[in-house]
Amino acid sequence: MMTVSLIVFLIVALITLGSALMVVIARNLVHSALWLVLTLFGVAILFGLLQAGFLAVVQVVIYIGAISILIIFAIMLTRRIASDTGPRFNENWGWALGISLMMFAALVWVIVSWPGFHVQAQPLDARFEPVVELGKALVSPNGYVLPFELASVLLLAALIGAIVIAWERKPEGR
Amino acid sequence: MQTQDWLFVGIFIVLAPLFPLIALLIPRLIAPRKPNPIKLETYECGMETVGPAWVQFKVQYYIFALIFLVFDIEMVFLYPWAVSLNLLPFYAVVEGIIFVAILVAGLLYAWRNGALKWA
Amino acid sequence: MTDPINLIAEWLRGLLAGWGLSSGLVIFIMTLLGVVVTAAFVLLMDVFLVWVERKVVARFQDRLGPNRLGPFGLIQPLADVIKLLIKEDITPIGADRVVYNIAPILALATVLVLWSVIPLSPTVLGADINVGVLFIVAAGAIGTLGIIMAGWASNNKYALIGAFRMVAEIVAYEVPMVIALMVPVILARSMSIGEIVQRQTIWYIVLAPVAALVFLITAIAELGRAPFDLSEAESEIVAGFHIEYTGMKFGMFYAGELLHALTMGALFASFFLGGWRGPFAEQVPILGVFYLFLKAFFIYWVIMWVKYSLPRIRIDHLMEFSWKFLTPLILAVVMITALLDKLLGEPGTLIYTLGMLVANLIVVWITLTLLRTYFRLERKRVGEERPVAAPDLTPAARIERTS
Amino acid sequence: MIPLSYYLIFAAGLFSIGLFGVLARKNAIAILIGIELMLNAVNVNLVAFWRYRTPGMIAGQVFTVIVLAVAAAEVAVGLALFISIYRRRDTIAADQIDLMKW
Repeated sequence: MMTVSLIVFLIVALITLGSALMVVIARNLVHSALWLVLTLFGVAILFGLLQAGFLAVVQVVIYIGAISILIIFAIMLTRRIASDTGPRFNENWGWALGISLMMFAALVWVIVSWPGFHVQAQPLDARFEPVVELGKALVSPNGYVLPFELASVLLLAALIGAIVIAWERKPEGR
Repeated sequence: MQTQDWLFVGIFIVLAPLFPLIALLIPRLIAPRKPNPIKLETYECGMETVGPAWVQFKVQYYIFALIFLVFDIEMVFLYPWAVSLNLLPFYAVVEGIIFVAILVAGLLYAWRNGALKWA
Repeated sequence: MTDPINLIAEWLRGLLAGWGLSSGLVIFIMTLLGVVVTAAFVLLMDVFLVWVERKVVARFQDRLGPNRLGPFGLIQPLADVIKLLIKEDITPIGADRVVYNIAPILALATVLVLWSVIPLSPTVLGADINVGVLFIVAAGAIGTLGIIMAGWASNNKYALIGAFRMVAEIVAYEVPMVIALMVPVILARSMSIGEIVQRQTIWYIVLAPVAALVFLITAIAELGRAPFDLSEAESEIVAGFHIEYTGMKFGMFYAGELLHALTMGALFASFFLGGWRGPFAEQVPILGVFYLFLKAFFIYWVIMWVKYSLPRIRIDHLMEFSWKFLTPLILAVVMITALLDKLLGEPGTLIYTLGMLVANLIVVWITLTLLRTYFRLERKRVGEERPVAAPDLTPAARIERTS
Repeated sequence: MIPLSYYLIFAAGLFSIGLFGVLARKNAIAILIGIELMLNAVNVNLVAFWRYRTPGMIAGQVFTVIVLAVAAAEVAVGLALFISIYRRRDTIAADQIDLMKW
């Protein structure tokens, strides 16, 4: 049972990283977005493996169902530059590659030298209901009620802002 | 019990694409295959295809997807709220109503600005 | 004896354990078998649906429908399948081959996956995950993506426009649908569909008729069936996003649509009509499956009834109906339900039931009054005399005057 | 079971790939996609730490949900900006949007 979950993890992680790489190097932007969907799905499966079922499902609903569709719509609206011509990288891509690799090496070094490296997961308490707990935490005054309401304000600001920016008002309103 | 349920769902997700895949592979073996350039043209009611398929879309599509995204996120916050509602005191309902009211203000803004009108 | 499915499952479990397999492996094999049996059953049902659809539409249109092959034309769908299988498969020029081929698979698979969380009977195996409701939404999200992929990869204007329209429609109706599903979640205090069915001693359609109606409307819109069939408005964009698909690939979209309709029926039954609940269902679990499918087919029939009776709605009306009517309405209903749930105490009591029902009726009445006022004003506005851009003289008279 | 470090290394990899996308891609939408990858890597870390270090508390999941909301808001406004820029300047290549340089 233990090795099975390890094998599943390795397969999913490799596919996810591979498709993340494809996201970055794909020439066609629509392909890039579709690879992004696969990456996000892989991350959702990892959430499932971490026994955060709610977050796994939410990841699919929000990222694949809404954000990637938004991205694809935006690509379609700005079609000319999404075509296959021209270089996809800017002239500094060598530097970028170096910085990213250094970043990765540094992160791995930090993780490896950290004493909690081989921590194993404790089994979850059977009575622990993440969704119920989440609901309680989001509205209780000594929990996260402020972030909860602020998220609403943030979304409102994003909605109004995006409409103001993207929407050309027609003269004959409403 | 929960783990076994997730196992069921996981196997289902892996197997579900296999059934249509098999159904699509059978025609490869038995269906005829005689392509010619006219047959492979994209279909445009019998006319010759004009221009690229990538026509210009209006920004309305983006606006609707945007409002959808905002309400989708709202749902992520409200579903846990709905599940644990009976365990919480009365103020939780009020907080939920405030949360929704703020978002409805956004919807009203879009409405007043004509962003909801498909024209 | 009353529960044959679990009897067989127990027997198999014993047999496998007898062969000396480890308990983990036995669980895995049993789950795998469960999945295969469920999926095969659903797919078989899908083939049967082709016959149902054709027969019922024929009856609505005063025809006979398939009646040649087998009794009542029951073997007709098999002939259809064979026809689809031996048709030539065409991939148009300029199509993105990989994406083009993945799209039909997604179309059917995402619908099939929904059946993993629908409780078929009190005991039949299946998954009862604690986020069932959201799982349905998630599967729908991936299905939407399949539509975009089909439209984009076909390299066809109509396909792309059809896909975009369809996605805009799904996106618009997903919002009220997701919010409507919040009502059963509040009533049942759980997101697992099994739990929601379990708690329905009184069907939720009594407690939440408005939410049920909104769910039905949005479900039809989500399916893209008439009167919401913008994506394949024949007179405008030929066939919509699957215009370039032939043979079995088209068959996948078709089968996906039919199965989706039945699935929506099963979901509606589970959320609002008590799922597998019915007389003696708890004593004889196999009856539960029967009740569930009875209810699911009833809703499926309602969906067909709507489809073959109503004309197509214009796209601007359709969008405004969702954003300006359904979404505010259902948000109000959810908030009222939450409020009343807190005020009325424990569910199951007479006061609770009556309170919910009366509240819903009041909401309906207020909505109707508002609509009536709005349309009265609108009629007045349209009926008013408006400035007409007509010349005060006819051209002939003008020439006469100038000359 | 899987040790915590596997998840952390996976997240580091995802983060670095996203970073490369942000730094190297020309198209503004591709840059935004790169940012999405980075945010996802952060989310993987948050959930992994929740599961392995504080499984009895809910804070990790709350933070993940908030990150989700912020990511959505960022994408919404970002893409709106690109659409607006595209309408005015007919390009969204990041190295050509340089009016602010002077």
